[in-house]
Amino acid sequence: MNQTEPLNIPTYQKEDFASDQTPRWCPGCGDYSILAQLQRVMPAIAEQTQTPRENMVFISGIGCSSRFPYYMNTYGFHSIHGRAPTLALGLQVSRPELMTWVVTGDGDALSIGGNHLMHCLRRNLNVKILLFNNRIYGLTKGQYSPTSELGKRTKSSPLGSVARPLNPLSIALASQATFVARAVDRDPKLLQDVITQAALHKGSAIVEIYQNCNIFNDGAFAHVSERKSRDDNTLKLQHGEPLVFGRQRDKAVVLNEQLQPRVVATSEISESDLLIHDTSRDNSGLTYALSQLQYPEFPVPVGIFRALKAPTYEERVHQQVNEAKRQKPATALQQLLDSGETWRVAE
Amino acid sequence: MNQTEPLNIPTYQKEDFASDQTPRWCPGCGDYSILAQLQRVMPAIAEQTQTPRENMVFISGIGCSSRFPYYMNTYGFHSIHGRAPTLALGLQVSRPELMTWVVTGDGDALSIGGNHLMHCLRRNLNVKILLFNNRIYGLTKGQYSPTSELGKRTKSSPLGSVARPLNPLSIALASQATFVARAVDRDPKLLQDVITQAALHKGSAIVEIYQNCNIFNDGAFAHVSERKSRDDNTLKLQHGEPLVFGRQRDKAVVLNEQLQPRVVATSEISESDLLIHDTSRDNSGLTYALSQLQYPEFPVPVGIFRALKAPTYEERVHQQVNEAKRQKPATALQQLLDSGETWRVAE
Amino acid sequence: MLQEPKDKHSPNTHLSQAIIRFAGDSGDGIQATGAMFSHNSAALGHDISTLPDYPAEIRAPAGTIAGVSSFQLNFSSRRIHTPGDRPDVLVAMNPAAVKAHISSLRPGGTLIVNDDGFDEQALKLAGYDKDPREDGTLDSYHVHRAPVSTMTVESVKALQLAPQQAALCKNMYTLGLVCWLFDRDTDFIEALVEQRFAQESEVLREANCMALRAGYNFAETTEMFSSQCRVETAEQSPGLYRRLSGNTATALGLVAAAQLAQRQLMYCTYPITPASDILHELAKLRHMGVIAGQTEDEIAAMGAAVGAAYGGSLAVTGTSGPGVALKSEAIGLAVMTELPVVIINVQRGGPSTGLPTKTEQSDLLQAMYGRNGECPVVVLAPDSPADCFTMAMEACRLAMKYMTPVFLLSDGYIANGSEPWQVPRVDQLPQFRTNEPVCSETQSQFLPYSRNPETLARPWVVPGTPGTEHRIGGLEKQDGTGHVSQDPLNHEQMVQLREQKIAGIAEDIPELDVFGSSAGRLLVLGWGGTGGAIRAAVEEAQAKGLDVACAQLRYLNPFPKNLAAVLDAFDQVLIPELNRGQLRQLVRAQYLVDAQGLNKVQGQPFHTSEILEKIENLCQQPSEAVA
Amino acid sequence: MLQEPKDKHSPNTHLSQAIIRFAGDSGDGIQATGAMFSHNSAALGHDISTLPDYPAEIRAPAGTIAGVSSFQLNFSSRRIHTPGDRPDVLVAMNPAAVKAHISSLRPGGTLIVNDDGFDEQALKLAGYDKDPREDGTLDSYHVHRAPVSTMTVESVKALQLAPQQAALCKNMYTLGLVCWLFDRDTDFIEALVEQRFAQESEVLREANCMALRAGYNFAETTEMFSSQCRVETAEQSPGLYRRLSGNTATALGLVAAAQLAQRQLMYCTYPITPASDILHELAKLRHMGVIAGQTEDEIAAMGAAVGAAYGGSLAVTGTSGPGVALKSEAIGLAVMTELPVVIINVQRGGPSTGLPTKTEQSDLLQAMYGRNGECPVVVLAPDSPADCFTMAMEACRLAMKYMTPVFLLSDGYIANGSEPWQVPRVDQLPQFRTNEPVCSETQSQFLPYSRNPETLARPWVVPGTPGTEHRIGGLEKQDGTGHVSQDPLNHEQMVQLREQKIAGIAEDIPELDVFGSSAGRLLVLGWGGTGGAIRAAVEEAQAKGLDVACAQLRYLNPFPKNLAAVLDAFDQVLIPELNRGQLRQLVRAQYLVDAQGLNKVQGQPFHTSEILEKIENLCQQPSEAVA
Ligand SMILES: Cc1ncc(C[n+]2csc(CCOP(=O)(O)OP(=O)(O)O)c2C)c(N)n1
Ligand SMILES: Cc1ncc(C[n+]2csc(CCOP(=O)(O)OP(=O)(O)O)c2C)c(N)n1
Ligand code: SF4
Ligand code: SF4
Ligand SMILES: [Mg+2]
Ligand SMILES: [Mg+2]
Repeated sequence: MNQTEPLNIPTYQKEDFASDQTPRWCPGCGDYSILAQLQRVMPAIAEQTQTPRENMVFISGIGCSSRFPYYMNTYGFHSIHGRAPTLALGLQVSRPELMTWVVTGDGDALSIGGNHLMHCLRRNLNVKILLFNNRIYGLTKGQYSPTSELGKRTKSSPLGSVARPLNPLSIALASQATFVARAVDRDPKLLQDVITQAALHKGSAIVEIYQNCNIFNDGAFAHVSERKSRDDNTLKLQHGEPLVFGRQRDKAVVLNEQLQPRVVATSEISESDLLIHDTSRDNSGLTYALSQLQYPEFPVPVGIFRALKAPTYEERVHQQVNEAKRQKPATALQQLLDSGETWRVAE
Repeated sequence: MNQTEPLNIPTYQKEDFASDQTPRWCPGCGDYSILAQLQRVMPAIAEQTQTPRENMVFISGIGCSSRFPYYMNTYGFHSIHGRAPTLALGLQVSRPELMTWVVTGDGDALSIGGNHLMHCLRRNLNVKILLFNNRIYGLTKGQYSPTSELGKRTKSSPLGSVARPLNPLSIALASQATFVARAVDRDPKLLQDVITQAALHKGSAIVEIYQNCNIFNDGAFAHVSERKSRDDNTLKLQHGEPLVFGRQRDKAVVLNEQLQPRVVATSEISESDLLIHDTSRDNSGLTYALSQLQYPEFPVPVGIFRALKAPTYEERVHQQVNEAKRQKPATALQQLLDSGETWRVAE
Repeated sequence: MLQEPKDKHSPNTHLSQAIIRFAGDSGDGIQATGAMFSHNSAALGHDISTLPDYPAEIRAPAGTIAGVSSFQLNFSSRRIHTPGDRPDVLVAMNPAAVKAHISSLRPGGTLIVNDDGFDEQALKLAGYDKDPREDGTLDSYHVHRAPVSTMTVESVKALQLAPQQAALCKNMYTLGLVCWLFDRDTDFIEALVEQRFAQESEVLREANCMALRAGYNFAETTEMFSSQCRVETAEQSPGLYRRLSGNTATALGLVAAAQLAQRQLMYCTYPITPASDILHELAKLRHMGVIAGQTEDEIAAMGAAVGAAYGGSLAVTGTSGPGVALKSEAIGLAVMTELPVVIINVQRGGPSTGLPTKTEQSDLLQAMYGRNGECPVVVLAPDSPADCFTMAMEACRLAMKYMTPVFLLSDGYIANGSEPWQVPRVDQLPQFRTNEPVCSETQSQFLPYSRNPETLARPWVVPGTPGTEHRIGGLEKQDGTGHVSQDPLNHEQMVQLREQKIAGIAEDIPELDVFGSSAGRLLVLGWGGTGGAIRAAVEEAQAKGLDVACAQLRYLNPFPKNLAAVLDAFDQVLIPELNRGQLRQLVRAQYLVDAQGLNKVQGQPFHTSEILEKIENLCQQPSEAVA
Repeated sequence: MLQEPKDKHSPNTHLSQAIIRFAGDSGDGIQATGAMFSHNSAALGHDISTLPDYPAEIRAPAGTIAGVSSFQLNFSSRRIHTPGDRPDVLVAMNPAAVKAHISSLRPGGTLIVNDDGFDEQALKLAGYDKDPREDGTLDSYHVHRAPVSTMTVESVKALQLAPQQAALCKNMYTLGLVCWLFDRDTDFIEALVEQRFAQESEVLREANCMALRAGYNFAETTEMFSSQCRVETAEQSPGLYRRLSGNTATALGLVAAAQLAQRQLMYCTYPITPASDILHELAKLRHMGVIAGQTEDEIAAMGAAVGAAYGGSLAVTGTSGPGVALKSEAIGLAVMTELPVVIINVQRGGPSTGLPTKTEQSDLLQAMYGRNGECPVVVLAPDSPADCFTMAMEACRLAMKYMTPVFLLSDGYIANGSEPWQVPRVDQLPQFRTNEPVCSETQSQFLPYSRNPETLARPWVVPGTPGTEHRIGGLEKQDGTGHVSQDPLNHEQMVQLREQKIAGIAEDIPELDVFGSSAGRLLVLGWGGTGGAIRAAVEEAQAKGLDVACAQLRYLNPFPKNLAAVLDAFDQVLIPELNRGQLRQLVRAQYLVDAQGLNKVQGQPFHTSEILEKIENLCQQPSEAVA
């Protein structure tokens, strides 16, 4: 089933990736923007990865975000709550030539589906995970999610939520994800760039996308999406560039002697003291430290945290199959049945 | 149900914590040693925490390790595979005066139960988790576990396992565990010390215990348990002490500005350059970096990684209850029933 | 225009009953409009029954059929049992609402349309090529057109609201029209508006009231309708009444049970439609010591419930079918450890994700058998919104008395529907007995699996009790000691004990009531939320002189002990269910009765007429001779 | 000493059948001993049936009853169906083994004990106050004592092994004794030892063979037994035979099905007793392109299977009851998306964790109903170890032809038990048809929910196919297009289509065979793993002249289409099951037949005698008049 011949990929337009279904999100929902950016970059992704549209599959769980596959004119599977990574596992291992995407929400991925996410990442299954984080349960109408802030008042926590929020990217790094990034629904350029890089990555790629739910959690990401404040509140990560931010690029994030992060004015330190961002670090210590930076004490890092080459799960599986075939030439079925504790009854 | 009066705790002996059931582990299994050490420190824990034996509960999942509660003469619940933290949640929230322990295995806690573990830790439920890591499935007779090394050959992976192992303590830190430690079955002193500190900790405490399964994975931890090599292969973490190790205490682990660790001879660096271990750091970046150290490149850190004060989940819940009661004097049941969309039909 | 159209257009027709349906876009405030009009009706002394219906999307695309939300109210001077089959009056805010609902409007019924909603775009979205107001489509109805949006904006002009905000009041304007139509003043609803906006801006409050009065006045002034009609008020026993939805009733029942049993209520759940509102209700009651919390998933919710029960709390978990699937392993654990947990399933359309906002009764066999091994549990099902209160209490009572998981099978229809409820006095609620150990049990050798000879329940001894430290778990237990046991005969005995414990509960529950004569030609046997429709159909059939009776099962496992006798007394048994025959399966297997099914799986409740038709059908067949 | 004890102690008694049970500590190598003796018996031309039984602990405390492991073999010159009820010969390596098993030894049977195992400590651990060899306990048996441990060590002295290692050979010494007893030489077993230790040290191989021969010689020399006996060989059709356990058979069946269907086999699972061996077997076959993998839990395993099926693989998942509970939500998804997945449940004792290493048939109703909504699936059950091969293939065939999940209900008894299997020739295996779309379906508007008019299956179009991009999921689908649909009538239609698709499979499966006359007084109806015991009992009853027949259901949903007629032809129906009456439930509900149950829930298979007794019982009751 493996496609070995070079494919003749048609030249796609954005429209080729829009299905005939009308999106059913609330007017103003951040999901629209994400859909639009994704459709916009798909032609380039198809071309660069030489993946025809029919080899693209979007698998989702349940949630507003998980309706996503219906709007993509590719193969799509709207599965059950939290389990999209498990379907992706079965699909991708049996069909490594496909480009499998998982679309999920903060509840879907981190509450009911947290374990599958963790195991998907540690396996380095070749799958691109788009986690729409709106810090709320949209579809079930406004309960707190695992990324809701401590003290968040929602329908199910009228006096405030009592659990500390999970940090999706810290969990992803601890799970050894090989590609880790963050984007924002309202920043189309960043979104396009990050999604494209995720698509080009071979292995588990997770992109946390801050997504505004204007019905149940409006403005949750205003600090990073409002034009006037966003440059001061975000730290754009770029490989090989220093960790500098601010509208005037006048602030930097550095680590002190105890390796604790702090913000300093660039004017106060010498250029050589700046931390240079490196997405290819094997050891995840520093990248993890970056993922821990929290607004308002720190700017919110966005962009690509990590992009590391490593064999994928399905590669390892199929290498084993091939190696086994080489070492032990394929047993014919008859031979297999005839083995074991046998004896012959003569005529 | 809350016990407010000072209790009059009896003085217990080790034997008071042994139930009438004979342990059914294989002869030579590391679980015996863990049981023995735990029973040994229980009298002191009871005294120091003023917890009578009847307030102690051991909850486990399924696995060899999960048979543990049967051998403790306390309350015990041998639940189902991977779910012990969920039972602990219900129990501890409804009965905060209890001291709840979770005993679990690497498969139980990290494979089927990974999500519950993560959420338990992020909630900071006041529960002490003992994770017996033997890097194998014992009870089901020898399949690879989520902590088995890449390439591990087992019954279910005759050609070697193809997934990278999870690092339990990195996951725990990313989940914001407030107490994180590692101990070894064959090091009774360390085990006693770590277990005692975990018991005294208020909040989620997780202790990874390297445990030898002499039937299916014998010698998995020989490097840290063999007398002759263990000092060279382990890094004993002590709050306020430098990260120095080796039989001659002649080696140190240091991190560069990029948070990349390396091993140096103590003779090569000045004392002030030594990293001092601090279990109380709020920011988990450095601690995470320590948790990533892997043998043989690095020594295996053992002891207490982190011990942080933070409100527990059940404290937050009950504070909310109390606060709500203060703000809105308890509604009598009748009053509650009588509220809402009501009208009266006259006689 | 209404059900007893003696003189259709004369002023002040008096009716015994009317059915009205509001329909419009999800954003049109349809649910709120319906709720206020219902409350008003109830307060006026009508019996009421309501049926909200809305799309699965949070906010489906405006103007489309998929986006239509509706609310139906049946109000009457008699005791009614359902929201009614076909409305007498339909209020439609846009073409999509007309398209989606016109076919259910009773021929000759009244249609009120918002003319402003009918621009070309809207017609296209609704899939109309031609304007239905003009092409004869609506000829068989009394159509009343009003430029609702324009007039609403006009009516609140004085307040200088943004046009969009002003337009939001159009549902109140419509409500004003409807108030006039049914000859009731707007005072009560104005008071509701006051309450509702008490926390919010005064301007909004004012705007809503102004729109309401404007609508009323418009109807009055323009003689838009040729007549008013008045529904008679019902005779109700005196006392305090409350309009109660099934989910709220369930929440209140749990709180009541906890207080009566003097146990802490722990509600452990994970949000899911249509069960989440139970969580929302309970979450408001922290000040009463109720702990209602959200876990990471349904498995955790069930695990936490088991842990809470183990700790001595009244442990409850609530979900819908897919969540039950996830809970099933831990429910088995609760059976084995014999701990009291109430599991609420607010059933919705299945299988899989199915139709999340629609009703169905297709999880009965899942409740009975959806676990590995012989794993019996108690199964109850309330038969109306208010009955959820009673049966939630009953579920708690049985769970704690018998130390067993209990399923409470609600459904989307009764969970979201509402009816008037005479609020009970707390001191008249039943007393609770829980299975605390008698003193002797805690002495000498404590046996966690010793049994109360009457109930077969084991003692509920909780951590924290000195001297009774013991271990339990999911492996088979030795009778008495509770130790792990692989002994073959012990296993068989324990399997039988668990079975007998549940079966024995038949002695502790009410016998099944038959409505109608206790023997005869046809028994209509229902369960749970179909109670109203069945009762209404049987009443009508009886009125027509048919020999039919009905009985509604609220106890599904065990069955009431007189069920065999009840079934025996009738020539034929009909079992209407919103599934493919699940109760029928159980009844046939247990009683070898050739029960027939009336099965509807459309995500919608039964219409009275559907059941009536089937009854007529069966009663017309030549009856077999009976001894 | 054996079943036909004409002349008990004369040399060379000829028997048609013998039952032997080996019992000892989990560490005594009992399972290996039994396996080798079984293979030897089969190779000698006997029909065989085996029953391994071991504790849930990896290595339960040595010397205790809980730690006793046993292996029973029935070998015969006739076609046999079970491992036999009561052994003729019991080999007991220690007092605990005597204690645990003596009561099942046939009175007058032969007991071989290892005298060295009887020290005071061992007696105490087994709970003996007095030595049973001396207090008359064993008077009704022929007891043969041998200092097995000492003599084993003695026999391998030449090899200078460590004493502990030497002692490990004691099972081979015992096997030598037994070989002599049954008059067979040790060559075959020596060859097995060679194979087994081929990879390991030569010394070990040598030691085992020496101990084996020493035991044989000891029996020969000492006249330990007063006579030998020889079991006649069976007549078997010529060909290659293989001793096959149920789990291995299942694994082979899956591999065969994948090859015949030309699909990649993806086995997605999470380890659980007693299903894990299927994984272990399949994991060995990477070189055949089989992908067998362990996921993080059963939910993931089921999800991965759905994903693999979606991708076009033959997707299979295997587990036991608690795992099925976890899979149930995703099974519902497979039903809604109509994807082919085979779900294997190797049933064990329940509920909850229950008795993990013991057998039971108590997950039938879970397979039928353990999901939310109306969620029908195919349910099959092999009736013997070797039949697992056939039914595993059949499960795959039906799944792929009808695009549906299929349950295969194996159980611990047949999964671990073994029997001889005449190895089929691959070219004679049935051909497979899978539901690939016909060409026209991929053209113009592709309809993922269009249906094959004969099978009602939808096309299996997989990602990677150009031009048929489409979306599926767990929400209700519109007929044909597969779009999300909330339309009430569509929902009803889809529920019915899914039901009809499964029901229609009745046309595609064999009719039920009746063993015995096709009408009469009593039909014994069984399903799955009880096949052997039922058949054996009915053969015995028929031999006694009783009017009884039997039929074993291997298709549980849908039932074979002649089942109604079969039931109808008998006055009485008896359904023996290792549960509390689950098939009975289904049969009663569907056919309104007053079937009686014979129910055993002891974690153990039926004894032939238990079924026979019940048959005799029922046949003695006055028979009712039949038309
Ligand atoms: C087993 C199960 N439990 C619960 C639900 C109900 N449910 C659907 S989506 C959802 C959470 C949605 O939140 P999130 O994943 O953040 O997605 P969003 O809607 O915010 O995009 C829940 C609880 C379900 N469908 N299935
Ligand atoms: C739902 C479920 N799935 C699978 C099993 C089988 N099972 C029991 S223990 C276990 C894994 C044990 O490994 P671990 O947690 O590492 O414990 P250990 O035996 O090594 O101490 C498994 C797979 C089960 N009991 N329940
Ligand atoms: S509820 Fe929130 S997340 Fe869902 S569609 Fe509406 S705005 Fe978007
Ligand atoms: S199998 Fe391993 S972990 Fe389990 S009891 Fe034996 S030695 Fe211990
Ligand atoms: Mg969300
Ligand atoms: Mg383990």
